[in-house]
Amino acid sequence: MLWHIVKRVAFYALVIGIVVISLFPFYYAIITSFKSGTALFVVNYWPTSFSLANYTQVLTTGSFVRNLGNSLFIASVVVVISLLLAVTASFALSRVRFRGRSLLLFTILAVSMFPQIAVLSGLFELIRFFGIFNTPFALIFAYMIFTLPFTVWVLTTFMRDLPVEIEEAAIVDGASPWVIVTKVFLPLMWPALVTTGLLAFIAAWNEFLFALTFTSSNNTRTVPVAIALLSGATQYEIPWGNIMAASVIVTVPLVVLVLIFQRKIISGLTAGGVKG
Amino acid sequence: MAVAETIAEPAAQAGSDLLRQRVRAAWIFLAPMLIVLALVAGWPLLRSIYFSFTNASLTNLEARQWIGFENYLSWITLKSGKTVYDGLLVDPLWWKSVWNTVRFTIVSVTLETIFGMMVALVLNADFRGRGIVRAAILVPWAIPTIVSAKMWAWMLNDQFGIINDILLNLGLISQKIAWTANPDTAMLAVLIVDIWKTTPFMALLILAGLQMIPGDIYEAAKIDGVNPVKVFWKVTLPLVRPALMVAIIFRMLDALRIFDLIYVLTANNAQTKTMSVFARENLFDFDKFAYGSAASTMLFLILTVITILYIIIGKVNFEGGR
Amino acid sequence: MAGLLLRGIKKTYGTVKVLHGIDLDIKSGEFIVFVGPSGCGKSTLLRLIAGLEDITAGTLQIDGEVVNQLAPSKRGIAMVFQSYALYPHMTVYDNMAFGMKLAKGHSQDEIDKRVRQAADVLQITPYLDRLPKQLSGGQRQRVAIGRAIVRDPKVFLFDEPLSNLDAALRVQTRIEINKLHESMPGVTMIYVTHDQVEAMTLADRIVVLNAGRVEQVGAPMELYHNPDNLFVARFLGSPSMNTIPCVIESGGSDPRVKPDGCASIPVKATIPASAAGTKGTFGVRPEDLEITTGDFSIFRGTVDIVEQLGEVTLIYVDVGTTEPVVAKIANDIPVAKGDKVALTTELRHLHVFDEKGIAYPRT
Amino acid sequence: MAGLLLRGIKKTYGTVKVLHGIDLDIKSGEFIVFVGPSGCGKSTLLRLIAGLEDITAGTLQIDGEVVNQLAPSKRGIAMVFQSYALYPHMTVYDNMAFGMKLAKGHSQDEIDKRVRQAADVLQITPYLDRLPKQLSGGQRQRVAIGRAIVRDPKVFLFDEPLSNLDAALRVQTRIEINKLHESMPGVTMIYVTHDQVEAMTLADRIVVLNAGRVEQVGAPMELYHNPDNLFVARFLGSPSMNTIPCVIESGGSDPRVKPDGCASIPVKATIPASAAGTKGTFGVRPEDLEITTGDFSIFRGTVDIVEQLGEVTLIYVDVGTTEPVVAKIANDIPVAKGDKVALTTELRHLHVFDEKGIAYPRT
Amino acid sequence: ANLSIVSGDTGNGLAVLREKLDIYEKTSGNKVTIVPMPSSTTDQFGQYKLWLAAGNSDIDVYQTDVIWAPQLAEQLVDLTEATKDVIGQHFPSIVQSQTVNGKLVAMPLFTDAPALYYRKDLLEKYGKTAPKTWAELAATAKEIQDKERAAGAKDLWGFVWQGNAYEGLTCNALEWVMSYGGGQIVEPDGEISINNPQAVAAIEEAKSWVNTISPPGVLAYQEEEARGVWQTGNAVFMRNWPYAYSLGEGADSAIKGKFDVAPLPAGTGDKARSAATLGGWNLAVSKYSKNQKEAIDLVKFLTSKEMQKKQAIEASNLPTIIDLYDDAEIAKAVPIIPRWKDVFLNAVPRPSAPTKVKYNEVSSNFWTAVHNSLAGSGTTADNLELLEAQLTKLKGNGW
Ligand SMILES: Nc1ncnc2c1ncn2[C@@H]1O[C@H](COP(=O)(O)OP(=O)(O)OP(=O)(O)O)[C@@H](O)[C@H]1O
Ligand SMILES: Nc1ncnc2c1ncn2[C@@H]1O[C@H](COP(=O)(O)OP(=O)(O)OP(=O)(O)O)[C@@H](O)[C@H]1O
Ligand SMILES: [Mg+2]
Ligand SMILES: [Mg+2]
Repeated sequence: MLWHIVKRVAFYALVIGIVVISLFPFYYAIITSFKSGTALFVVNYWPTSFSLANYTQVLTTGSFVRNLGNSLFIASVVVVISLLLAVTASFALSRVRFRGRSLLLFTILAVSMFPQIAVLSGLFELIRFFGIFNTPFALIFAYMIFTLPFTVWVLTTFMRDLPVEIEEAAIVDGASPWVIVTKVFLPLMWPALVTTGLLAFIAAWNEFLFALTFTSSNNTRTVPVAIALLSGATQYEIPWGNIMAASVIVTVPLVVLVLIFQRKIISGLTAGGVKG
Repeated sequence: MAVAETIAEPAAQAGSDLLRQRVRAAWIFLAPMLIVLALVAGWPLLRSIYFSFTNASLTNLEARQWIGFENYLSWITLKSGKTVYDGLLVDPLWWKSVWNTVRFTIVSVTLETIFGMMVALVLNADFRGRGIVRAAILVPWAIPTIVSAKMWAWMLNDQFGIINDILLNLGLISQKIAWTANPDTAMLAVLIVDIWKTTPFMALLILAGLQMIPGDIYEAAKIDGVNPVKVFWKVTLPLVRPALMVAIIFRMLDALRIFDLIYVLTANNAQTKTMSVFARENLFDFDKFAYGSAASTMLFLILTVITILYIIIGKVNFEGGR
Repeated sequence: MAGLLLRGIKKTYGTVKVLHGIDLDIKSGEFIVFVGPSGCGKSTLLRLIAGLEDITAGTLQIDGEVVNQLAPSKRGIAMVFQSYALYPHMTVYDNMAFGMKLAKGHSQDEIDKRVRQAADVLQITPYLDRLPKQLSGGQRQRVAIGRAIVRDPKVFLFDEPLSNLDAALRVQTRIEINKLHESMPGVTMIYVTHDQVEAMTLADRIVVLNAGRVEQVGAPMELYHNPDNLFVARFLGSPSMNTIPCVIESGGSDPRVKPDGCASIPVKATIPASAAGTKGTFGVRPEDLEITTGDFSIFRGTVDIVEQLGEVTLIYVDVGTTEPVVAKIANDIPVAKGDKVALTTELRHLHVFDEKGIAYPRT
Repeated sequence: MAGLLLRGIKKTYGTVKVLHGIDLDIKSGEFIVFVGPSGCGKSTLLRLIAGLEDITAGTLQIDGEVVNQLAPSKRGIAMVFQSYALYPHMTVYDNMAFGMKLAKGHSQDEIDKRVRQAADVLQITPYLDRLPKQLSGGQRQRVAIGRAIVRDPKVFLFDEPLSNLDAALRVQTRIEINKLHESMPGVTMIYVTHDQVEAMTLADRIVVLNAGRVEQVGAPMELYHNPDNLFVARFLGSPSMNTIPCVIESGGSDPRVKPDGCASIPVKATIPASAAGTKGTFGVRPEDLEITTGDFSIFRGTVDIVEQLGEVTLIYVDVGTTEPVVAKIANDIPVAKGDKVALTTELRHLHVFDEKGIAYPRT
Repeated sequence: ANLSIVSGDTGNGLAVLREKLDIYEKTSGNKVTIVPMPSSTTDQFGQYKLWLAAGNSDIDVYQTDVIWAPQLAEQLVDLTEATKDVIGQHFPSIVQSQTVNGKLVAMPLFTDAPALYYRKDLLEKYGKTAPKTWAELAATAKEIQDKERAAGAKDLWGFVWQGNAYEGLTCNALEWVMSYGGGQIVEPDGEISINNPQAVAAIEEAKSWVNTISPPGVLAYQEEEARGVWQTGNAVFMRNWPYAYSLGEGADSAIKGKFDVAPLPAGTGDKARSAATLGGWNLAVSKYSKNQKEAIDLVKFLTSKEMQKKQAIEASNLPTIIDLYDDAEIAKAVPIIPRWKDVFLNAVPRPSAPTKVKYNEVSSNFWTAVHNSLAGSGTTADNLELLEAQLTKLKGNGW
């Protein structure tokens, strides 16, 4: 009996450990974001001051709000486009037998492991060529390199598991592949769409390297870049308070989304077995 | 999935209207995606590879010349008869960054697997508040890398960092440690952050594998009177192996190309310079665009080779046993 | 009003041959049931007819027209799937109307009329606005049938439509399908099952498939009483027919066989005299055996197992062959394990098969 | 040598009460079968006995010892699971030896001997080096049983061990389990199934469960012939017993009932005189009905459906009640749809139940 | 025309830039937008190179670091002709640093040089004066640190500087080496001079500070970390740029009014002197600009005397026009500027001019070698020898 209790206590200690380690840095960012000035350089475990100064500063000076809007716009469009392209593609990949399907799938998997560095310069040329440099479309285009393979992969896995009979019933009913995709499968796939969409959204929202390279003005930048570029009154000053406030602002929507959709995210992540 | 598909499907030669229509539709459906992927990934990659065989410089891209493998390896024989080698393949800095990357990958993936397994086992157990824990571990994963790097840089700061404060208070260290600066701890700092950030992902993948193990096998083991530790080693581990292998390969590929975390956290530390950082440094910071392209190409090559080796050696089945 | 004609239908998946040349004539309005063990190709054949798979070789005619190349929706068929295959996101009404809406050329009114009519027939009118997940299994299966009816097909295809239902519902739905068939006299029905009871009760003719070949085609009772070969004989009936290796003692006018371990028995079958001395198989159904105390008996042995099923009792009698002989006897006859019993039957119930398992015709 | 004693066993999951107090005495060496509809708590009860779930209330004794708190491995039980639950990565040999190897205190030789012995009994010796996935369903199930045998348990628990097998294999394995039981006379077996045939053929005693309560316990034929209540009467037998609402006309020495739509019938049951005028249910099994041309008949009506099953024929007769009456008749009796028939039976086959569904004892 | 100017300037600096641009917009009728950049100069540089390489015409005017001129020269417009009327007002050394092969690549905007910050109050308390040599600094720092710690200021350190492996360490180390008379890594004529005993001594001296008067973490410090320690009152000395001055005088500063600045100490040896690395920013016009004429105009406007004065007063930026150091208004508003003249006189440029496009790699090799030495991985002598070999290889047939 005693052993039983010890085991329980140890288990819950482990659980608490996991939760604390997971959340502490974010918690610490939050309490730091409420501090300002020299108070920043003093270590505190509990909130000591509650000043919104950092937040008002981040939101009112510079174009942080605009950057938030950019991120939202870019990530949303990326999600919509990759889902659109991926839904039809994954239908072809999961439902139609044709020569070269395995090769295609392998290629798509290979693309998802491309080092971004390796394509940076080539992409840059291309973006200049299309004349979309320093517009949201440059990022929307560039982000396809990681969202598209991922969404295609996950949706293919998901679609492969949809019952074949439903499709056959539709075929007997005289539905064309397009009708099958749009009228029959799409409504069945919304859980998968929500999940992959969300994961793609997070990936696009968090991206840094492309965002830094392919935008050149404050008004077109996304928030991760904006945070990296947040600076103090002079070249050398690192405004930790503002950075933490901005970080919290950027992260909170994600955390909320993640909390709302956690079940779906987990199933989506695991379905694809691919990083988002 | 189709990686393991062996029997070739018959060609649609004598195909019915239905089959022909479907194959045609399939290609139409695939076309937009393929075009986008070719543009966004295929073409730039080819460009990178092409540049690696030239002497292109960022200040004057147009004036490039084809120089073959010189960026990779070249040699001149001195009058004295001594041969001097040059190029990426004999660049100690490159090999140092390869070694850094490999070291980072091995340690981080190993630890993430172990911790991920622990977390997954916890999450697989039935207990009150499991939902909260599951949500909590998703938080590190959702935070942008930039943000987490900044957060940890702040926490690992030697003077104002809370980590040193905690360790001092606990009496684990007697003096504040400069985590990101000290060559001995820089890699450790990167590892800490990376493990913190990606263990959840690993845990979720493993959790999925765990949940595919039928529960009655555990019950059979219980009736056999096998103690839980043995059950883990003899039953659970062999059975999650396929899921684990897939999770590990994905993490490995990710770790091998790590960039932004190191770039933000320990930007110029020679002890943590990885292949991606090396490539970027040469591409943009130094005037060695072609050389950097060669490094990118090598990185791509190394990833490919490792993946193929891993798939062959580990007999990874991407279909998850289907 | 659609007859089907199958000539030399073959199907290959990659290198796996699944169907080896099926010939069948199905008359308009017939109820045909495909039975056979799992994996024998029943579903494959049905799907070839539906057009869901390509025919590798051979021709398929519906109503005199070769349809090998025709899209499923153009073949005048409707299909009911084992898993119902209802569109989960559409109401019952929409599920039923979907095909007609896609077909174009049907007015809203016409569609509505047809859907409501089918719903009436199947008594699912109250559920028209529900989603499939709000229905029970039996109701779902009726919707699936309704969807098929709305298509007004010439040929109705069913692939194990009842196997997801529980026992009671299965009986009930089976009866409904029977009635449906009667109410649509011109419509041909092709039905796949591995349940013999369904096959026996529904079919006008049963097609017994085995490993991609047709073993026998015929009316249910015909197959039951006069199986063409060992496979059919063993396949139909539960428990299976007792089959014992035997030697054909004589043919011609006084055919006799000697089953292993038993005495020689006269049989009522046309066995050529030339077959005398060859090996064969001797069969008798458990329900045709009875315990006798008389002189004449076919088997003698020790009761090994007694299984009381309530209405009847099964006894497994060890007669010296590798497998015990099973007999189904009335359960008021007292037998116990270890009893020595003698089993007999009327000679007309005996079956004899040649070395290759082909039945000698009974007289 | 293990008897089991269950006293007031209750099980609650959160707020869901699954078992409401089960009392059972199981004698050492008995073969007990739990049957009941899906979700009635059969598996739960079995798992409580195994120790895989905690008992919410009540006591469980094995061999006179209270084992509520004992770990499964200490209870002297072995369990065979529906899905076999073999360790997929271990060979058959290792699967069977695993428990013993880890239990310590067994020498290598001893383990080897026990495993080979069990394998011999089950005829799986040739497969000892294979992995489970290289075996057929039936072979897997035998390995699972072998693993249980190796444990040398006092109590064998089976949870629907045959439901993943196909019909033929099921019959065969059922017979093997029967033999196994006979070969291990001191070992108690508890077997869960929802298949009546299994229950009838295997059990020494059947426990019929319904919604977490025991409906009746008894020998198979006892339950079949003298069901305590409507539930048991309807649950056993296929097709189910015909049950028709009736009015008890009189009790006492001349008990009579009047089923809806029929004439009054004398019955052989002990009905108290006071019950006269109350409602009840009248039951008769399909196999007890026969077509009569005589004067006396129980039901008269039109044949609605005829189903020929080969050995017998089912007829569904519309007698004016909501559900047709089913009769199982010999298949040489010519009946066709639309025929008017009269059905009769011997009076001793009639069942009468009171308003609450409790059977009036038959005389 | 619509112009855009890209600047890594931040906060106040950016605000002042905007004000100046507003004036320009009014007078010229052109519109100018600012494109801010990350404050990390390495990030900026990589970005600019990429943009210029791709012929980005979206940016007309770049704000460039002093060391970039040789590397970007090809893609920037020659300003010699356009500025010949005003160029004489600027410090010739700065103009020289921006001239590549006779082409004036960028116009000086403001200059920068670090100084030694010291705690007036503590030095007074222990009767010390601002140190003139590194040895003196070490001794003073040690004494005050030990005594103050004994008195309860547990977190106090003697000296904080920038030891992280980055461009800042190149600046710091260049100062040490210079102050010991150890040359400037690569001499103006292209000769690699770093492997010499004085340089070894200088770096050894710095190494001796770590963990005695400087926190071990100093090896991860950039400007801000050092300022953080300093401004919370936890350091006696600090090496930093002028920006720390006004922040240290800020309202929430723990050391407001308690500190002062002095030129960096000298080393020992023959050619010992005080040295401060020359920093500062310039403006250049992109070759790909569609409005080159207006852009040049803008550059001239922003680097003009009036604007530099405004900038000096409002952003404490050190002017590049010599006259302004004697300007009374500036002296009144920002008293430290005239005082920085001393510091500035000791300024040394980094070897960007001789090493041209390879400067970044030279610098990276240098700071890596120094960092390794400071962190104790390899001896200083070995590291410098290795560095010499690396640089020789890099140099090849010539820079
Ligand atoms: N797409 C396919 N590729 C390869 N082989 C297939 C495919 N579909 C079916 N088969 C094979 O064809 C054979 C016949 O399959 P089919 O589904 O027709 O059997 P069935 O008679 O319907 O069996 P069941 O009663 O189990 O449904 C099987 O051996 C099966 O493995
Ligand atoms: N872990 C659980 N939590 C909550 N309810 C449960 C749990 N396990 C079983 N139940 C409920 O207990 C009831 C009995 O379940 P049990 O598995 O014993 O049924 P069963 O008789 O074995 O049915 P079946 O024939 O379908 O196997 C069911 O209603 C089921 O929903
Ligand atoms: Mg089938
Ligand atoms: Mg169960």
